[in-house]
Amino acid sequence: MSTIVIGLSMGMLLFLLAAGLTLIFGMLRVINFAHGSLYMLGAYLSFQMVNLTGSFWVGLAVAPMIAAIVGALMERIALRPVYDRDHVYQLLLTFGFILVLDEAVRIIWGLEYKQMYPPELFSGAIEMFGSSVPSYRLFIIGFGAAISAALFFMLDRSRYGMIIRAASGDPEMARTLGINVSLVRTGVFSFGAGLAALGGAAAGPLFPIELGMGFNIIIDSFIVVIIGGLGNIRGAVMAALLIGMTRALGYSYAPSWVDFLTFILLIGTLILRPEGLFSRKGRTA
Amino acid sequence: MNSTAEAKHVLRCEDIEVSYGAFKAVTNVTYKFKPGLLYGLIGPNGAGKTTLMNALSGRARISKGRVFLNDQEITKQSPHARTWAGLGRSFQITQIFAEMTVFENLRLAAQAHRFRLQPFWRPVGKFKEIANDAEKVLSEIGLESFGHVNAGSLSHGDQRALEIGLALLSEPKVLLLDEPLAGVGHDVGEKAVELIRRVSQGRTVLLIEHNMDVVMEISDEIIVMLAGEILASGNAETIKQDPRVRTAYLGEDE
Amino acid sequence: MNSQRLMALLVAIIISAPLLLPDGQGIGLVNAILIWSIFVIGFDLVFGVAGMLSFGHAAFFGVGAYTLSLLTMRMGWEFIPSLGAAGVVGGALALVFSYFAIRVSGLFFALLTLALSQLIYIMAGTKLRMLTGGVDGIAGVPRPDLFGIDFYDDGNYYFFLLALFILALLISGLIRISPLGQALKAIKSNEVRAEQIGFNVQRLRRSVFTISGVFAGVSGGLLASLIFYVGPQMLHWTTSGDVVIMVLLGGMGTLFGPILGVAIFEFMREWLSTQTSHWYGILGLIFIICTIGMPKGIAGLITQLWDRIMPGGKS
Amino acid sequence: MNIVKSTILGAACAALIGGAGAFPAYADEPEAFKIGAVLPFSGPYGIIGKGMKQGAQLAIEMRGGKVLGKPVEVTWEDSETKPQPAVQKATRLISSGAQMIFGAASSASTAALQGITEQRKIPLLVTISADDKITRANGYHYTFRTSNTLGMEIRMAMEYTKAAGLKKIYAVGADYAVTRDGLEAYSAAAKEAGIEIIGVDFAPLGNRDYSVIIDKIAKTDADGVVLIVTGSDGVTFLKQAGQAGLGKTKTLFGPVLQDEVLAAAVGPDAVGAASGVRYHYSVDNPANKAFVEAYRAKFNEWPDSFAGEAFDGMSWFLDIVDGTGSWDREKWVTAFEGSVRENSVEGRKEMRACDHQALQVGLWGVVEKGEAPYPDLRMKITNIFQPEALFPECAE
Repeated sequence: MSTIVIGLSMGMLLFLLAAGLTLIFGMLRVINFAHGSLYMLGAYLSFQMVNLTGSFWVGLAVAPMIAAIVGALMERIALRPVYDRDHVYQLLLTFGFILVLDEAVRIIWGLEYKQMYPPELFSGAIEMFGSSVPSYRLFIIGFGAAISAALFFMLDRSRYGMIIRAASGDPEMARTLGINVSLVRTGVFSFGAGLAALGGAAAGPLFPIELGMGFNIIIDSFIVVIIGGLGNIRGAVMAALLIGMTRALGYSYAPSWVDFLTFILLIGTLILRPEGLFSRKGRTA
Repeated sequence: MNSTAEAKHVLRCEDIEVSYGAFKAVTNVTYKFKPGLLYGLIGPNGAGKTTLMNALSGRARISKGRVFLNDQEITKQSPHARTWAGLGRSFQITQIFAEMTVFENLRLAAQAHRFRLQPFWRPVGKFKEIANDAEKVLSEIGLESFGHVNAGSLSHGDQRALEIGLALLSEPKVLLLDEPLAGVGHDVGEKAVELIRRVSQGRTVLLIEHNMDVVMEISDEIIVMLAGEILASGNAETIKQDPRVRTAYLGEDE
Repeated sequence: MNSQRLMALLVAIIISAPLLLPDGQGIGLVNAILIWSIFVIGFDLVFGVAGMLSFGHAAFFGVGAYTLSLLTMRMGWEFIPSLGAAGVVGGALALVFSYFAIRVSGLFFALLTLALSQLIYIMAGTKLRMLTGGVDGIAGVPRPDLFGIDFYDDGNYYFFLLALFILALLISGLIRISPLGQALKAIKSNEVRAEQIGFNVQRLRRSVFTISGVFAGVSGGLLASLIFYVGPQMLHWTTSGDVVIMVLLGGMGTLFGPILGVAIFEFMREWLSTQTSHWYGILGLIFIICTIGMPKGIAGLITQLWDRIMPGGKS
Repeated sequence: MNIVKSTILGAACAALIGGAGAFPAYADEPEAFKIGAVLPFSGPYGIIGKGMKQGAQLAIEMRGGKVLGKPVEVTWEDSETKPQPAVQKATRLISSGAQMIFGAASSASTAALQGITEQRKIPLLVTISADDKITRANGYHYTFRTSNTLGMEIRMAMEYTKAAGLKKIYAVGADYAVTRDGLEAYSAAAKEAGIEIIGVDFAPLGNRDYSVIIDKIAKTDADGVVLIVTGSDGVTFLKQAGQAGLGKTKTLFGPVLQDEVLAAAVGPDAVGAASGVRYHYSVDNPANKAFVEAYRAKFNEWPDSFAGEAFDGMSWFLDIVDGTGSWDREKWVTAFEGSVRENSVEGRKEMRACDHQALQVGLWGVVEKGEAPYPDLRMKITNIFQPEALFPECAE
């Protein structure tokens, strides 16, 4: 049972990582390789906020905002001029972002590892199903669920969601309807960057904050996004939970095969249902 | 050896159906195409004309039924295999190699037809036979003077002519033309009609066209589709008289 | 085509640098450039000519390196047959990949090849460690032993690599202008039309993917012998990323552009890194600026400059 | 379509130019003692490169910046923690006259460097990479390692297990060859000592989440957990173990689990974790005191183990070179073999001739809270194991 709780928390963490990536893809058709670097930036920023204010919550709130500004700048300065070109160029640009962001973090915070702790409220462990589950894990589950609910609400129910869907579905049409498509693009990229940083801030107390932390996480996020279906938030939640559970069960029975299992799941998905396991649309030519 | 069969029907559809999920874009289509005739395919938008053409050329998956080309079943074959079997087509939205010259476009079609495995040990220019094929078609479609022009910079009408030329190079027995006159100006249109007439000599042509005057004028037989099914077929006079066609058209259009 | 010639000249100057400079300076750098060039020459057939963005070529590169290392070190094979085998194995793996990956196109193709090559990376690092030496790799990969020449001397090895490089360049140049190359360009230009005029698109894609796998395998084997070492790092997705960057930087779809891309990338790595420890960030900035400002890479820039200097000298 | 022609043209051009060029012989009268340092300065391993550079710099400075009467010139190159750049840069350093190569950090890069240094007959000084294969009997003639091997660290872990009276051990390793071998050796020794291994898990290298494994371990009656993981993997484990309270019931230890850099990344949850220590500034001998003082004066921080090991190896090597009074590199190699350094910063070290591995004491410590001027979390050296228990006969 405790494995399931941990699996849930892994899944929710993965969702926080992947949500921004899938959102950006859905809107801009850009695979943002720099997502991992934004995640790392989020963790460092949040560390910095905690150091300045002593409050985990301030870090969790402020880090995504700063990262969102960085994201908006990235989109405005670099991505905008290349939208009408092949997707390859956007992808290459995000490669460049990785190098620049990593370097910026290195210059600002240096090479040393940084650390963060769970907030006072969630620092202990709770006895559950015969094992002690860190309460921060429970927080992650709740927080992830809340964020996903908020995202659903925003995308499905609110005016913003409609605008975003209109702008991504048919930019020309949206333009004639008076929607500022380029502003929407900046907004979505910036929001996605903020989500990445939110993931970083939330992950801070669980992992070492270091320069390489964005490097592996990007592959994890890709896996979730692909299995969930590119651009599909609902699918991303399901995929993140699926991967979280697979990993948790993998760790409890055959830890050395965990990565292997995840990749088999991924490749199977790409071969059998390239549009994603949790995509509702049928496959059309 | 199959000349007798060929004499009867060159293309045969047996109860074919194309569906996207629950939606049936084409259904219950059974039809036999005779060699050497020009068929006009008409019907209101969304009637399934292009889908039928896609099903015949292999771009849309046939969910039920069978298609035969010269008595050889092609239902499951991929588009290139159908081209090899003698089926050429043009598209509603012009599909050409825009950044290559007109001659290169045609030469590609020629080499696709000549070689099953594309040679890689000699420059393409050394293969004289494909250049000759391309030159021949170049003049057939009346673009002799545009051989070295980038295909993308041709006028719309010339692009449509080039598309027909590309299809011709595979020496098709059946040619599917999806609205070759759409968007073509009136004066150029006459040239295009002339081209269609010319290429239909000795082969079966299936033509989707919205201009009723043209269709009625050049078709040997007309097929009317509505809601994915064949509503009626026959020569121009029969179709004009058919009450079902009249209601369908008048109900749709006005 | 005059700018083509100018680029050929530039490439010639770069690869003959060790002969021009005193003390054979830069020979290590040029050797690496030659090897990576063989890789990108093949990769660009897939990426620049056929228009398939593959993020899986690190797998063929790395597998070629392991093949050469294992055959020479464990099986006692001669170098040349081992190098041939590296190409064959690289090509074979590419063929296997293509059966999975060519069913999907565009970004899915990129992601699927990425995933497949990461799987190979994980396998090499953990499960196949008996064969691959795991994360630490295998040190002591040999160089050829031919005609009594000491190829352990980088100056001599340079000529060996140069010969292979020119061979690769010729093969790739010929493929580009052969019917096969034209057919691939047609697929890139308009897949629907290419299929409809009778090209077997899947098979053509598979064959070019396989050919580029051979190039990658050979160059992987050569890199292992150049640095006397093979490790799973060569299989990592960032290696594939580097190659994409090199090709785009140089100019995709051109014969010499990608080679210039390699030269610049490797030169940056060598020179910029001695100037500042922040060189990675600077490299990133350069990439961003180049991508925005030079959509056709160095090759495009050269063509543009050439047309300006020599107006009317167009094709 | 002149591509083929252009190619031939280019090739001909290259050949022509090639024919005109020649290879002038390298003039062999060095103006300076050139050291080529290939260390990771970019990427996540940058911290190791930084410490090693500072340590080596100080070693050169403290001897007046001279060897064999000539100034020492070090060229610092970034290995990016990748073998290819490491080798490429070492090649260039050697061709521009480097007398020795210093580096690299990761065992993979070091192994790659060994190929080139053997080939060029240039001494390679290793002060951090721990893979046992780097120094093996009758292996690499030009490689010398003055720092620890993983093998000796695992033996230290075993010695510690016995000394701490732990009876039931759960083992967690990163999934790669060296750690698997290490854990095998540990298990064999445990069997002999009557210590029970009640569970073994290998997690992927660069593992992101240990919580399930931690939960599994918490439910066993193990009294100790041996962690054969390094760097950020160890940090991740200890952070997550701390949140689950694993350290309250079980002793967490490992051969290279913690140092002060890593402990700072874990935070208070690191307290109590025990680990092998490569070098420590608290080691009480005159050489170390002098070094620590000079280091703090120059860099205003405590030397980490990367700096200490680099300082020690570099000073030792340069002393040997100076002692030969010769520029003949073969003489240096011969002189280094079997040499004894009584006054190293870690005590007595002896360079074993058969495999070029320095025999030395093993330091073992535990993380505790520190007070100024020390870092918040510091290693307290608890055990010093003698070389006899740590190094097997030179026979592998």
